Formats: sequence, structure tokens, C-alpha cells
Amino acid sequence: MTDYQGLTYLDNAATTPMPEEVLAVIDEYYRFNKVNVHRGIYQLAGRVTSAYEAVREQIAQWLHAPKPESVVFTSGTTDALNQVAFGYAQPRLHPGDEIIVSVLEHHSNLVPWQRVAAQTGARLRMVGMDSQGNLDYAQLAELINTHTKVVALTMVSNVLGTVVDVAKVAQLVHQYDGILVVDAAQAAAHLPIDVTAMDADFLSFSGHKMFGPTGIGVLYGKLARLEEMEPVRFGGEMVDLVTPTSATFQPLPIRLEAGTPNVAGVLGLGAAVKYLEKQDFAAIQKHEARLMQFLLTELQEVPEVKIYGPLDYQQRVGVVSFNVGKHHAHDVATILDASGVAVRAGHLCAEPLMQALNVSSVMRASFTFENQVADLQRLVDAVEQGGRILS
Amino acid sequence: MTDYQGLTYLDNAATTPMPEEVLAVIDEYYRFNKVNVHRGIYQLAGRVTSAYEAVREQIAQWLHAPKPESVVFTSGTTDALNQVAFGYAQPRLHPGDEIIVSVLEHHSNLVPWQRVAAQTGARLRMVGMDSQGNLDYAQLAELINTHTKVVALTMVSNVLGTVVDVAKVAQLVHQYDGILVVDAAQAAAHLPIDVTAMDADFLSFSGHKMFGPTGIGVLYGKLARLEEMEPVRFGGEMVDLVTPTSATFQPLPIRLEAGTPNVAGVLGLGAAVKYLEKQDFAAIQKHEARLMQFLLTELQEVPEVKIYGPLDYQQRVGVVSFNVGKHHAHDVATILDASGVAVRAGHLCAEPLMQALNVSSVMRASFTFENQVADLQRLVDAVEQGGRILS
Amino acid sequence: MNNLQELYQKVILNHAKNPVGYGTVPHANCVGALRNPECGDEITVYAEVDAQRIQQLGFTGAGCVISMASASMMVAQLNGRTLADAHQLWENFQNLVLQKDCDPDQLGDLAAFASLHQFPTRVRCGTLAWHALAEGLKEKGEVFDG
Amino acid sequence: MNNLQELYQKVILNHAKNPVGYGTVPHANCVGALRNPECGDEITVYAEVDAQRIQQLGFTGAGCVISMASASMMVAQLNGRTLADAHQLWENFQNLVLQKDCDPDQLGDLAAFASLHQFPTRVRCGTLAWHALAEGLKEKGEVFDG
Ligand SMILES: Cc1ncc(COP(=O)(O)O)c(C=O)c1O
Ligand SMILES: Cc1ncc(COP(=O)(O)O)c(C=O)c1O
Repeated sequence: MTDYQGLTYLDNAATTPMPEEVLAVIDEYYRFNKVNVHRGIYQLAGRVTSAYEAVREQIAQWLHAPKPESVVFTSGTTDALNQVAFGYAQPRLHPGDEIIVSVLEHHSNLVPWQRVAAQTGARLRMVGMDSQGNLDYAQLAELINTHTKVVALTMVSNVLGTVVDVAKVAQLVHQYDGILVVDAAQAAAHLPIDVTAMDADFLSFSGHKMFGPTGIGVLYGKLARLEEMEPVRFGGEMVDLVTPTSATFQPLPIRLEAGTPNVAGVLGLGAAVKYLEKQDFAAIQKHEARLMQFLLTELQEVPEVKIYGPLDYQQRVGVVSFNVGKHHAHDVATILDASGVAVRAGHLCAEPLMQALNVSSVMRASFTFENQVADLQRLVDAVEQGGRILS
Repeated sequence: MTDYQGLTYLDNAATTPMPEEVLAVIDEYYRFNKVNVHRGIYQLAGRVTSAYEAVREQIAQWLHAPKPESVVFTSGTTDALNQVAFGYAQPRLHPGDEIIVSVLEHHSNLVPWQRVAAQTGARLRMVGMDSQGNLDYAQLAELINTHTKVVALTMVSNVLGTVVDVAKVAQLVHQYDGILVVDAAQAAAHLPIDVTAMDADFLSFSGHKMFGPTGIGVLYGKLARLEEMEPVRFGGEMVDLVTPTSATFQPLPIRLEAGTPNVAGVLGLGAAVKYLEKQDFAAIQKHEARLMQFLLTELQEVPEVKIYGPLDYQQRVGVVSFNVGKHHAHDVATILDASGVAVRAGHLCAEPLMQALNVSSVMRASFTFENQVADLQRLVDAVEQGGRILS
Repeated sequence: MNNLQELYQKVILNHAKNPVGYGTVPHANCVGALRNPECGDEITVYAEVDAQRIQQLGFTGAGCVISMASASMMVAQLNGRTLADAHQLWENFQNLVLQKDCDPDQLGDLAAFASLHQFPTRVRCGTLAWHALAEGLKEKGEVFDG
Repeated sequence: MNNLQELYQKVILNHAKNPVGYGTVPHANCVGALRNPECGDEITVYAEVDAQRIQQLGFTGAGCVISMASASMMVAQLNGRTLADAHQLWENFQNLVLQKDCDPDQLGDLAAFASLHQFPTRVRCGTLAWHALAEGLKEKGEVFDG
């Protein structure tokens, strides 16, 4: 696992550390097998291509997707969500259509939809949250109607850690023939994901937030949806017959993967999924719940600390955002860092949520099942000290 | 350097091997410093961000670009060229405008332009080559006129190895107020690139074809051009103020880099550029010329071998495509592979060029300055053997 | 004989050089075309199917030794056979290629492809004509593939 | 005193708590606003410039201790000073932050930021108000930055 050399790393929601075994797979590729995929007649290219495609199958299984062709490799969640916005939604939305996002969204699941709405004349609507920071399902039920074409929601808030019941939303959305786009970036390292059970039309996540490498992510789509999608990038691999004036395209999923893919990234992502698969997920979730309970309890003891989102540890996953009195998050974060604790401070790429919380910035501590109570204890101690220095 | 374990790897135009020192940089990031960039207040995030931005500066210098802001990180050449096509050209082209590409283009520098032409009503024109496989400059001069808005050309053909005099083309294009887009994917590992001297408006290349990692590439653009460009991806990092209904964007280049970047990829790319910079380029070019001369001379000695493109070794860089009699490239390539020599066979993502050469597929041997005459000797021997087996 | 020599043995080279049934079929009612995107080769298979029987079979297109020989052998074996027979042979041939249990006696010349599995990047070439046939039959409502 | 204590020393905390010149300037003719995209904080600097002299200076906005203290000290030092003086102080302060040669005597309270360079991720906070002033002056044709 990445060794932060004494630093207590609690910015896992930004990117997680990476286990040795993932690095080993990347290293092996670069050390012995650095070839391109899909086009080589020589056996080494065939072997690497098989390994690459095996990761696709593995991820399909991990997500409970019916077919490997449902798994498209992207450069990350942002890339994946933009492909859905511009490759799927943009060509089929019209004035009068509606897109719904929530106030919990990361900018990556908001700004593309703003742009698509502006380009197509569709209306972008935003569903709020309840007093606990959970999605306001009642409001969502009111907002959804026959004009609703796309509902795009995060599965786990990267600020509040609240979990959206996407399966429940899917039912509602599908009643009105809309599609559900799930941003699982913050869910992938923490929750089991079953795209079939939740009935999402699209779902995406990033390798680097689930113990994998940077520069790689996944777009899952129902086959029918992916078939309807237009590529947003054109080039090598994804075409079939090209003449000076025309091009036909390959079948899924290659049609959506233009150019040389991030081969090392895909192989590393496969190793990261393997790493997650070999964990005892029930035990992990119990451990994470204990960490969350500890952190919420102890932070509340610190004078002036205000925690955002639910105080019930069972209602949140992996992240706790807070402020200390009127002290600015940047100042506190600097003091935490000087005490050897790394947390994020700022708007966390979720400005509408900051506006709803009526703050300009927060501090965020985020952990994975690799963390221990002692890590959180160091955080709590440092927060206490920070309050003192700044007062 | 990647150790292909006995295989004579001559598919360097698809992807090059990678030196130890590049891998070492990637490993160090994953082993000790795996944090996200740009948003962290803690010092480690600051240090990694500085290293990331230092690569941008380094690449700007390497390319002789006036400012680091001219360097945008992408996931590869294909991504970069698509950004130019859809972010720059598509919003400003109209019916009657003309785009010129050449018959030498890789699909990545052709299919996006086909799509942009179809979307905007612009006309896509294709300039041919002379009998030697060099760009037909006379025809280009005829094709360029006041309607010409974009000329998109490869710097080195990935099939014939011929070099396009992009500086000469730039002058012509700029006379008519068009812009020049250069695909330097095949040039980066072989030729010095000076964007200022050549006066390209945009230029792109891929890390994995120049001793760097997969999943990373560069789009260079003149600042004025990049300013005019619209982002094609929206999300974290690239925005400034986001409200539920609006977003403002960061300055260049961050505005064009949505989402978590391929941090390991960028750091690795920096190491690859360092590796190239420390070479004696004059010596490299001499060595490559000797390899080319040897390969062309020896291949011509093999019965039935037909070489495509110029037979003058000084007129080509890094790649030699050929066929053996009427034997299919796949059959010959299989035999070469069985003899321990890896070459590519097929249309090489350049179908219009195949049509112009009147073949359906070719074999391509491609090398870098890391190769030796002995590698090419093994290839020639294997080709000889292949002809015998198939006759 | 090593794997490579086995793959490029006489019977295969001969079929490729002088393919059986090269050309269109006058009364074809099932036509399937497939491209191998890697080399750009296209093969078209023509079949006249009547009363659940392949009355006449042919193919056109250019390609590598492997794809041409396999197409030629396919035509040689399936001409005049019932669709049921054809389906069985296709399964048998697939089994050979996938190294599963197969009946070499039924395979005729196709048995020469016994080493094809050693060249996984070429399996597509060796089965291209068969998939094209399947495409053609699909239009007639016959499920041949899979 | 360690670096951290130096960064958050009394003079800085006091400026942040009770900033000098907080508020708009009635006859301001140069107004510059800047956002720190990392925390979303925005600072606006108002200056009334006349005869190459900053007649009155003020700022509004919320921010961290570092940005507020730096803005407050800037106002305290530059009020009534010539643009040339202002430019010199800005250079001097930048040199301090970049660990180059600087004249601490001229810096006044700003000298308290001597350890800011140890916190490179906070340099932006410490210079935000100055860049906002530069933005405002730019509109008047004064090149202050760079
Ligand atoms: C000339 C040329 N242009 C573009 C590309 C596309 O590069 P990438 O696949 O890395 O995006 C390639 C290589 O495949 C190439 O050779
Ligand atoms: C909820 C959520 N969605 C989307 C993203 C964007 O992911 P990436 O930056 O890897 O594209 C993030 C992380 O930054 C996130 O937390």
C-alpha cells in the first residue's frame, strides 16, 4: 500500500493509496510486455490484448453487468459522464425536455449537464436534500414527469457521505421512460455495486479512487443505451472501414474507445478490482462503520466543531466534512498538515452544495477500510490543537 | 528498457518500450506520493502539484513553446486531435469552409475531421502524395484558398515514414488565415520538435510512443488558439465559480483539463522527455539513418519484397512498410513472430493510404534509436524464411 | 513438424492457392459478408439454401492463407449438405480451434487446422468464412452461430 | 517558535480579526475582484487613485487568516502612498514570499509573513489581495503585476 511516510493520509475521497499488487501488474506490463492492444498479430500483442479484455470481463462480473461489452474504458469518471452527456443525451434532447441532477453532485456530474441543457434547450432541474443531507426523494418524485429524460445522481456524496438509493430512483425514472445516470466515483471503494439490481442505465467510476491507477475509469451502460450512444472521440481502433470521405464503426465496446487505450491503466484497474474482490466485504463494512462511528463521536467532542450531514454513522460512507468555529478551512487544514494529518479543504468541487450548506468551504476527512482508529484519533487531536492556535 | 525477453520488437510505431527511469518515477508516485493534484492544502499535495506543473514547463521548453500554459495534458494524440476538431474547429466552421487533410493521415487525424465536416457543412479535402510517398506540396498549394480554415497533417507518416515539411505548410496556411494542426505522434521519438519555428497552431503527441507511459498525451496550442477553444469535457478542476445553473472556467490550461488528470502519466511523461533530452540527438539521428539504410538495402535483396514509400533512407524516419510477393501480410507476420520478430501487419489505421497504395494491408517494421542492426538482420532473415514457407 | 509448419502445411497452402467454390452462386438466397477490421479483408459467402439443405455454396474476397483455406474447405465440405450437418461441422470445427473435444474424422481437410489454437491472433482469420455464412443464414432466420 | 506558530502569530491573527480598511471606498476608481478557486473565497479591492497616488484603499470579502491579514496589512501600508511606492512594496513582499532578497524594514507588519514560503500551498492566499489590486489598476492602464 502506498506509504505516505508518517503522514496520516485522510484524503481518500480525492484519491486512494494503491496496493503493491496493483503496482506489480503495472510494472510487469512496462517491464516486459509494453505493446499495444487489439492490432498485433504477434503473440505477445495477442496475450496483452487477452489480458486487457479479461479485465473488461472481470469488471462486468464485479458490477453484475450481463455482458463485458457493457464496460467501456474511459480516462476517468469525468470523461465517462461527459461521454454520456454529449454522446448520449445531447443528440436526443430537445427544448421542453428535462434533466434532473441533485444538489449533492460533484461538478463533474453537474457542469456537463448545464452545458447539454444550454445546447439543446432542455431544462436543468436540481433536486435538494433533506435536513440530514439525504436526497429529498419526495421532491424528486414531484420533479420527475413525462418531460424527464435524464436523471443524473451521485451514489455517494463526496462531501456528506450520504448514500442515494439509486435503485429506488431508477424505478421512478423508468416509469417515465427517463434514464438514470449514476456517478459511482465515491461508491466504488466502499459499497458493492450491482448495476443489474439497481437498474442504472449508465454508471461510472474512476480507478484512482478505488485503489487503482490514475488516468483510467469505467463507463458501464446498458447495451441498448450504449448502442444508441454516439462516440465523442474518433480515431484508431474504433473504426471499421474508412475511406477518404466516410467511416464505419466497430461494434461495442471498441466503438467507444478511440485511440490507444491506457493499457497499463486497464491492467492496473483489473488488479485493483481483484484486490477489492478478495476482501471480506461484510467485515470491511463493519470496520468502516466503526471508523465512522468513532470519528463522528470524537469530532463532536471537540469545541466548536460543526459536522455537515447526518450524525448517524450508519447513514454515511467514508467521508466527514466539518468546520471549526468560524475558522477558515484552509487555516485549519494547514495546521492539521503541520501535525502530520492530510485532509482536504475547500468547496470539494461541489459549490452548489456549499451554497446549500451556506458555507464557502469545509474540511473533509475521508478514509477507506485500510485506515485504523488511530488515524482518526490523530485527526481529532490535531483539530483540537488547530482550534487553540487560531483562537 | 522494457525487456521483450528474446522477442525482437519492431513495432515501435505502435508503442515504444519504456526505460527504467520512467518506470521509477511512476513507481515512486504510486509507492510514496499517491495524492491528487491542484486542490490539496497539505504539503504533499503541493509538492506533487509542483512536480506535475514542472512537467508542463519542461514539455513547453522541449517543444520550444513560449509558455507552459500552451501545454495541455490529454489522454493521447487521439484525444488531443478530437479536442481540436470538436473544441476549436466545430464551433467556428460553416458551410463553404474547407478542411484539408492528407492521404497520409492516421485515422485519428482523419475521422474527427470527417465528422466535423458533416456536422458543420464544411468541405473535407484530401491532398495526395507524390510517387515517393511524400506530401504533394504542389497539390496542397492548389487546394489551399481563402475558404481553407484548417489544415491537419501528420508530421511523419506512420506507414511510409515520410516527413512532412510542416513549417513550409504553415506559411502557406497562414497566408490564407487558416490554422495548421500537426499530428506529431510518429515524430516525437525521432525528430526535434520546435513549435515556434514550425509555427504550428496546434500539435499533439502520445507519451506511449516516445518511451513514456500509456494514457497520456499532449496538446500544444498557441495561446490565442487555446483561448478560442471550447472545452470538450466539463467537471472538477477546470471550473471556477459554479452555481446550480451556471459555471465559469479557470484560465488556461486547467480550463481544458477536466477531472483528475493522469498524474502518474504526466510524471512518467516528464521522465520520458528527460530521457530524450539527455540523448545526443545528432548521434541518434545518425544511428537511425544507418539502421534505415541497412533495412532498406537488405530488404530489397529479399526476393519478391516490395517496399512502400521512398527507397532513399534519408527521406524516411523509423518505419518501413512492405509486402512479400502476393503473400498476405498476416501470414508473413505470423511467420516472423514464430521466428521471434514482432512487426505489425494490417492497414495500420491508414485505410485511405492503403487504398492509394492499392493494397489491403502491409507489414510494418518500425524501430527507434534503441534498436541495433542485429535486430533488423533478424527481421530480414525471417522475411526470407517466410517467403520460402509460403511459396 | 513444428506448429508453424503445421499451420502452413501443403493442404492448407493448396486450398488457399486453388480455393474450392471461389465465385458467386447464381441462385444464392443467403449472402453474408464480413470484414476482418485488422487487415481490412472482406469475405462474402453465397449459399443457395432449399429444403433445409445447402444446395450450392461459394465465396469471394481476398485474404490470408488461413482465411482462404478455411473458406475453401468449408465450401468443399458443406456443398449439398443439410443445415443440420453444416451446423454440426461448424461446432466440430470450433471445438478443434478451441481445443475442446472434437471428432477429427468428420473434419476432413479442416483437421489440418489442428494447430490454429496455437496462434490465437489468427483464429479470427480461420473462422471468418464461417461467421460470414452464419450472417447470411441469419437473414433467412437460421441461427447458425452460437 | 516553529514555522506554524510563526505563520499564525499574534500580529497576523489580529490583522485577520480586525482588518484595516475593511469596506468599500466611496470614490474608488479602480476595483479588482479575485477568487481563489480552491476555497471559493473572493476578495475585492477598492482604490481611489489620483495623481499617481493611492488616495484611499479598502477591501471586502471573506477568507482565511492569511488572505485577510495580508489584505489588511496591504491597506495599512499603501493608503496614501504613490503607485511607485506601492509597486516597490509589492515587489519587496513578493521577494519575501519567494525567499529572494528583500528589505524587511520596509515591510512593516508584512514581515510577519517570513515563514509563508514554508507553506507553498498558502502563498496564493497571502497574495490574493495584491493580485486583486493589480487587476483593478490594470483597468486604469497601470501595470502593477509582473
Ligand atoms: C501518425 C499517428 N497519429 C495518431 C496516432 C494515434 O495515437 P494514439 O493511439 O496514441 O492516440 C498514431 C498512433 O496510433 C499515429 O501513428
Ligand atoms: C462524486 C464524484 N464524482 C465525480 C468525481 C470526478 O472523478 P475524476 O476526477 O476521477 O474524473 C469525483 C472525484 O473527484 C467525485 O467525488
